[in-house]
Amino acid sequence: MKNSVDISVNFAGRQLQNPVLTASGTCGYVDELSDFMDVNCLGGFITKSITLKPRLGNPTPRIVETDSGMLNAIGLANIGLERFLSEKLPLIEKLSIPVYVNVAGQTLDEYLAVTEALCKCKALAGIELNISCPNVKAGGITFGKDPAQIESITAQVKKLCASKTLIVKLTPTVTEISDSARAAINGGADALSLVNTFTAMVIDIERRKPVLANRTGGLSGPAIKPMAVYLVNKVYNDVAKQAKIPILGLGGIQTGSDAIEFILAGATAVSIGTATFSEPNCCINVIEGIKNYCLRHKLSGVEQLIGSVE
Amino acid sequence: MKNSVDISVNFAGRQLQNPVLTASGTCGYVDELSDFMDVNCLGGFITKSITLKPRLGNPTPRIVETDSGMLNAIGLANIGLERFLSEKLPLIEKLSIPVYVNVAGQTLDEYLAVTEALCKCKALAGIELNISCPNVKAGGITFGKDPAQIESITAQVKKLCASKTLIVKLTPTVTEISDSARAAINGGADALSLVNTFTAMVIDIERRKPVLANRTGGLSGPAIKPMAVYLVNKVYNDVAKQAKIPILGLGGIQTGSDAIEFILAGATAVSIGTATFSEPNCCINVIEGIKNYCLRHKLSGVEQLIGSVE
Amino acid sequence: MKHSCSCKTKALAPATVLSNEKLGPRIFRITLQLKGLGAKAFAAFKPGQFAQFEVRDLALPAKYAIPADLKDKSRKNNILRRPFSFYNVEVVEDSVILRALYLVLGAGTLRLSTTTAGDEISLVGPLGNGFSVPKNKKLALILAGGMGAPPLQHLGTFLAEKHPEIRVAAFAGARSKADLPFNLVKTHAETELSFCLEEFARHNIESHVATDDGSVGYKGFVTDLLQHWLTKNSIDPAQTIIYTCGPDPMLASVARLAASLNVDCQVSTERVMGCGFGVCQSCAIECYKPGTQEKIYKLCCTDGPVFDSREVAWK
Amino acid sequence: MKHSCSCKTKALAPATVLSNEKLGPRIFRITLQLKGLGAKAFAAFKPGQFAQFEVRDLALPAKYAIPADLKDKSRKNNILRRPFSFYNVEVVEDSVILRALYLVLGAGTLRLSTTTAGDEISLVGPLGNGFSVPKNKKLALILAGGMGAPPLQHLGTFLAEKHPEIRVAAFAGARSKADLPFNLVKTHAETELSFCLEEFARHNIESHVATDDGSVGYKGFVTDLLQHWLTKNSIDPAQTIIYTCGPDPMLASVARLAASLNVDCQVSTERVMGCGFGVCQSCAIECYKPGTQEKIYKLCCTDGPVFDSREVAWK
Ligand SMILES: Cc1cc2nc3c(=O)[nH]c(=O)nc-3n(C[C@H](O)[C@H](O)[C@H](O)COP(=O)(O)OP(=O)(O)OC[C@H]3O[C@@H](n4cnc5c(N)ncnc54)[C@H](O)[C@@H]3O)c2cc1C
Ligand SMILES: Cc1cc2nc3c(=O)[nH]c(=O)nc-3n(C[C@H](O)[C@H](O)[C@H](O)COP(=O)(O)OP(=O)(O)OC[C@H]3O[C@@H](n4cnc5c(N)ncnc54)[C@H](O)[C@@H]3O)c2cc1C
Ligand SMILES: Cc1cc2nc3c(=O)[nH]c(=O)nc-3n(C[C@H](O)[C@H](O)[C@H](O)COP(=O)(O)O)c2cc1C
Ligand SMILES: Cc1cc2nc3c(=O)[nH]c(=O)nc-3n(C[C@H](O)[C@H](O)[C@H](O)COP(=O)(O)O)c2cc1C
Ligand code: FES
Ligand code: FES
Repeated sequence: MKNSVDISVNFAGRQLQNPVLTASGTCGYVDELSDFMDVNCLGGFITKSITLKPRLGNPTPRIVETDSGMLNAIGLANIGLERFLSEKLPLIEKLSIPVYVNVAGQTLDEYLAVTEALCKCKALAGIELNISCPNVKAGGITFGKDPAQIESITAQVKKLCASKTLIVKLTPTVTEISDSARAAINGGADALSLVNTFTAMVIDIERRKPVLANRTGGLSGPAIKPMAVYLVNKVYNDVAKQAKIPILGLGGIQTGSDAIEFILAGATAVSIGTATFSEPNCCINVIEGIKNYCLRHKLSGVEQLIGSVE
Repeated sequence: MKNSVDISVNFAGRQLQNPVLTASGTCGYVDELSDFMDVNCLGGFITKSITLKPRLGNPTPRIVETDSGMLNAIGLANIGLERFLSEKLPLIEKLSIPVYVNVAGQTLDEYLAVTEALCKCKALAGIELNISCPNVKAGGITFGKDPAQIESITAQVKKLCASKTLIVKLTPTVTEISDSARAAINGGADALSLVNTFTAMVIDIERRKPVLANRTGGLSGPAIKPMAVYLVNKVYNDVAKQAKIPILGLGGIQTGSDAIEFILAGATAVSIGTATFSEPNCCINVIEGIKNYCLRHKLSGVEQLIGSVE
Repeated sequence: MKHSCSCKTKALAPATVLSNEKLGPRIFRITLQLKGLGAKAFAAFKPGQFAQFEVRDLALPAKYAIPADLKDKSRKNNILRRPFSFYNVEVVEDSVILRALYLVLGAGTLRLSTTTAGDEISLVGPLGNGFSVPKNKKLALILAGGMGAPPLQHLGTFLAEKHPEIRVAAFAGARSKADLPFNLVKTHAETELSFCLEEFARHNIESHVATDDGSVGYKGFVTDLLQHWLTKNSIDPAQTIIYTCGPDPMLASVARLAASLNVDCQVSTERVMGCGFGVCQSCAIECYKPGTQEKIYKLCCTDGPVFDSREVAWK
Repeated sequence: MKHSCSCKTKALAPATVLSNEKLGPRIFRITLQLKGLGAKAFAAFKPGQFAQFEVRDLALPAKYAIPADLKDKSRKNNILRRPFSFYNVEVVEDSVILRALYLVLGAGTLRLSTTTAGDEISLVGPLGNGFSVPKNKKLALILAGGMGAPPLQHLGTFLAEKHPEIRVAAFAGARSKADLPFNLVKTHAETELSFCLEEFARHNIESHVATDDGSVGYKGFVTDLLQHWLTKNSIDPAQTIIYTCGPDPMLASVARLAASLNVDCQVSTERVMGCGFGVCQSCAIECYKPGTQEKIYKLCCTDGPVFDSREVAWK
């Protein structure tokens, strides 16, 4: 048996050395996990959401564990555009892998302002448009539930970052996700990222109050994986395959097998979120797992697997 | 400490001795679980879905376990109206608790025909309208995703069962569940049951095929509980509280604490589904758990808890 | 599909692990003890019945001890029980001792494999119908494929003890020697079939072994071994019955053989089970509506797991 | 919030359980051994740092052994790690021995409680900043509340060994005698404070006990006990430092006392932690922006768990 295989993939025109990226909000801005893994071994890096001004985020508790999952209501706590550019960008410039900055905002203008500033940075491969965060009062998911708004915000953002990859991150909590996907593609998205978290709630029955200070939060982790796989497969079959728009699949991925499941369902690349919390080198293990699968199945690479579930 | 407490609830005009019912499709037609529990101790019984003609259901595999959950694509396998009336109704007549028959169909006419026949049966307390089954080609969920259709089918069914409780079972996979709830209430629903399963998929990566013969299935079990609690709370606050329409809450309930969580979120009663598979007397344990909670918190009953999360 | 018996024949009860030994790279033998209500219900356990084991709260092996091909599978948090047969069920005073053999295949059986003496496992059972012994049979031919062995070993003991009028011959097949969940004993016969199985020999039941790779016994399928045996032994079809358990393709070929011999045949089947007691409809098995070619689904867990081989609509 | 160090100071490593003993109804002591890379990283473990324990793959206790109030909580399948401090960290040849005390509160600690010698637990650490020893201190006052004890015991040993110039006095408080995670030793002094703690006495550190219900030692809060002690002992505020760990309300009252005494104070805090290494933002702790009254969030896991008591915006 050979013991190496090329698992690079073409993701929206850029060759990634492997299909494994970090998920926004779970792996920091750039080097927070470098004690546990060499970030340059990843397929790419997606940063925590950046907003125009720094955001403190929601009061605590901000997370609660659930059965095979967790809720978070971090509320987009982040250092803001300015500090990102001054403190983080220099570190990003030193990396050899593509970095995509996740962009969030409360108003259209905020999205545009952040995008405009980021698109001037040579070191960035693109942006991931977060119109699906369930944990903020304004903005976020409110843009992401209505296809007309998805198309409009995507188009306006794309105008400002024509030279960069624009990934649009969709919320799964809609009646027809393919409508959201179509809208993003019509608006000019170069790739789709799905899924963000599912809105959910845990109640502390002793105090008769929601556990999270924000009342509700977004469910992530292995619990959501089968729903995420379904949604990726649906969007792939309904829209993405024909439009030749790659999907970044995520939701509960812990192992190489999980990543292969998303790829078979239609994802060109995958992101690792919650699993990083318990296994900070999870991305590396997933990359190894994908390689082993390819070797075991005598595949020359992963691209032939994309969307190939019968 | 007292050691008994009255946990009866008024559910759509009928007093249930306790707020714990079986969930459709997980506890048989009536007495299948009697080796493990005395069905007469339940708050009520909800049967497997009944269709006009017997249905064989989908090919196998029909289920697959997931992280803290499972997918099912049973496909409404059932003995059909005629055998239900001849074989099961006599057993139901011997029960002392209210029995609700879950009704499914592929066409509006089928729903109406089954409802009409059932509503002639004195022994039945009502019907639960299943317009949210994700595992059949026609009917089921297709009625349940569009508020206009929900209202129309509810209204037509209600006309035929004016004297019985009509529970409408909603699907969680919509953008705005409160619109579904409002539509059902406008159509004349006496109660809402939420949630049915979430559409999902598991892929066998060795065979590169979906595990389920039906490709996709419905996710149930503890994995979905935080989403179900959220949806119950949302519908309670947005619609049901003001309309004074009780909610039957379900999705991943395993313990008395889980049931209390749903009640605090706004459910008047709860159903136990998947948990019965691993713990066939789960309903009884949940009833005990609710009683213990009330005793420990020195409550005179559970009704004061309904929707009382802050 | 009748569920009208209201007497309590099944129990949900804790069992104590008496021992859990590793027999082969992935084969374990577990011995459990039931007391109280559990013992009461399982005292009536029939060969071919099964129990549902709760595995969710058990530990996984340490990471280094998990075989590479099961590492990813082991990450699943289980909620459903797992069905297992027993190769021996013994009433000892007021307790019942259950003995099972199991193969480690995924998260559930990995969890089971870490239990040690004194641990508690929740069981639901006895479940399913079990084998039956029709009147006027004089010869029982037992065909075990791979991990289909346990219920048939139980049946062999049962027949030897309760039906001395029936002559029994057992045939066990597996991929290779290591996969054979029996103790091999060398016989004096100097043929290629010079091994028998201690578990059957103990009850004076003749036994024969086949392996796909010929690593022990007859090289080939267990059905071929039976046909080989039939060339040397004459049978009266009406007084003969075949009992079999194993992978579906083997069951189908045994069913065909039984049909060609015009011999009754009971097959013990396996399906993925959500509940084990007839409420989830997950374990459907395609059958013929009695006397017709019309296909219907029966439930492996309550209508089976044992079916008349003519009932099943083989693929 | 600086994360620019690229040297590897943290490890994700398996630890072997050497022992896991039940000390009280819900208190356990666990001893772990790390080798290889894990030992290398943890050899530099400082008092006040912590580690994240993986609990997801461990067994729950048998159902009958789970306390009634934890039964429902125990049904949760965990995925996140659980943070714990150590009361003792020892380098023994090429291995590191870690000793922790923990309280059984939910599914995660129930799972931890079933481990036995030889089991493997995955750790991530060392995490957090740990206590620091400012220059020119001559007196350290240690105030431990309930399960806040372990890191302070570790600190006491550390000060005794590495800072002989600093006099240490320890004060431990708990709800009642049973909740006190220390070994009580009777002293000769015939006062109401006639008990001291073996763990500190061993290092010639004076120690005092307070319980809310007076079941042992001083009846009242540990802060009151300290004030009582201050009436008999004079201190030089500039050369004194208070170290404390315990429930938030206690930390707040210690912080107030320290402020009133004009004494430096380091508080070790606890927050629900998703990761433990700065990427999930779950462990936010309200602080003042240095030199202002403006509130900002710091991270308990990387900026803390130890903070200068003046930094924290107490509720
Ligand atoms: C009535 C009955 C009796 C059984 N008796 C025994 C026995 O005595 N000894 C024994 O080792 N096993 C027996 N089995 C099979 C046993 O239940 C499965 O091996 C076990 O459930 C696997 O669990 P897991 O979590 O380790 O693997 P999973 O992760 O659930 O599955 C691992 C692999 O095994 C396959 N598998 C899972 N469940 C079944 C099943 N029910 N039938 C066939 N394949 C399955 C899956 O498709 C998958 O490929 C029996 C099954 C039934 C239905
Ligand atoms: C830096 C740090 C060091 C710690 N050191 C120790 C120690 O040495 N010994 C020890 O017994 N415990 C320690 N803890 C607390 C310990 O992590 C929790 O008790 C444990 O996570 C509970 O897990 P569980 O699954 O059993 O309970 P869960 O079901 O998660 O929670 C049970 C109850 O405990 C509360 N709880 C959960 N996590 C925390 C937390 N982090 N802080 C406070 N309350 C919590 C919950 O709100 C709930 O009421 C420490 C916590 C931190 C942050
Ligand atoms: C603690 C936490 C914080 C997150 N923050 C963000 C964020 O800032 N922006 C974003 O687009 N998604 C955010 N997400 C969502 C993840 O990127 C991902 O879409 C989701 O968690 C599902 O993947 P997982 O199951 O692998 O975690 C966050 C998730 C978690 C758990
Ligand atoms: C195997 C299985 C079969 C089901 N069949 C039906 C059905 O026939 N009709 C229906 O309305 N819901 C059906 N459901 C959905 C349940 O009633 C319930 O809404 C869902 O499983 C969520 O609850 P749970 O997590 O407690 O199982 C079925 C669920 C399962 C797991
Ligand atoms: S396993 Fe549930 S019906 Fe057979
Ligand atoms: S615990 Fe994740 S940032 Fe602190």
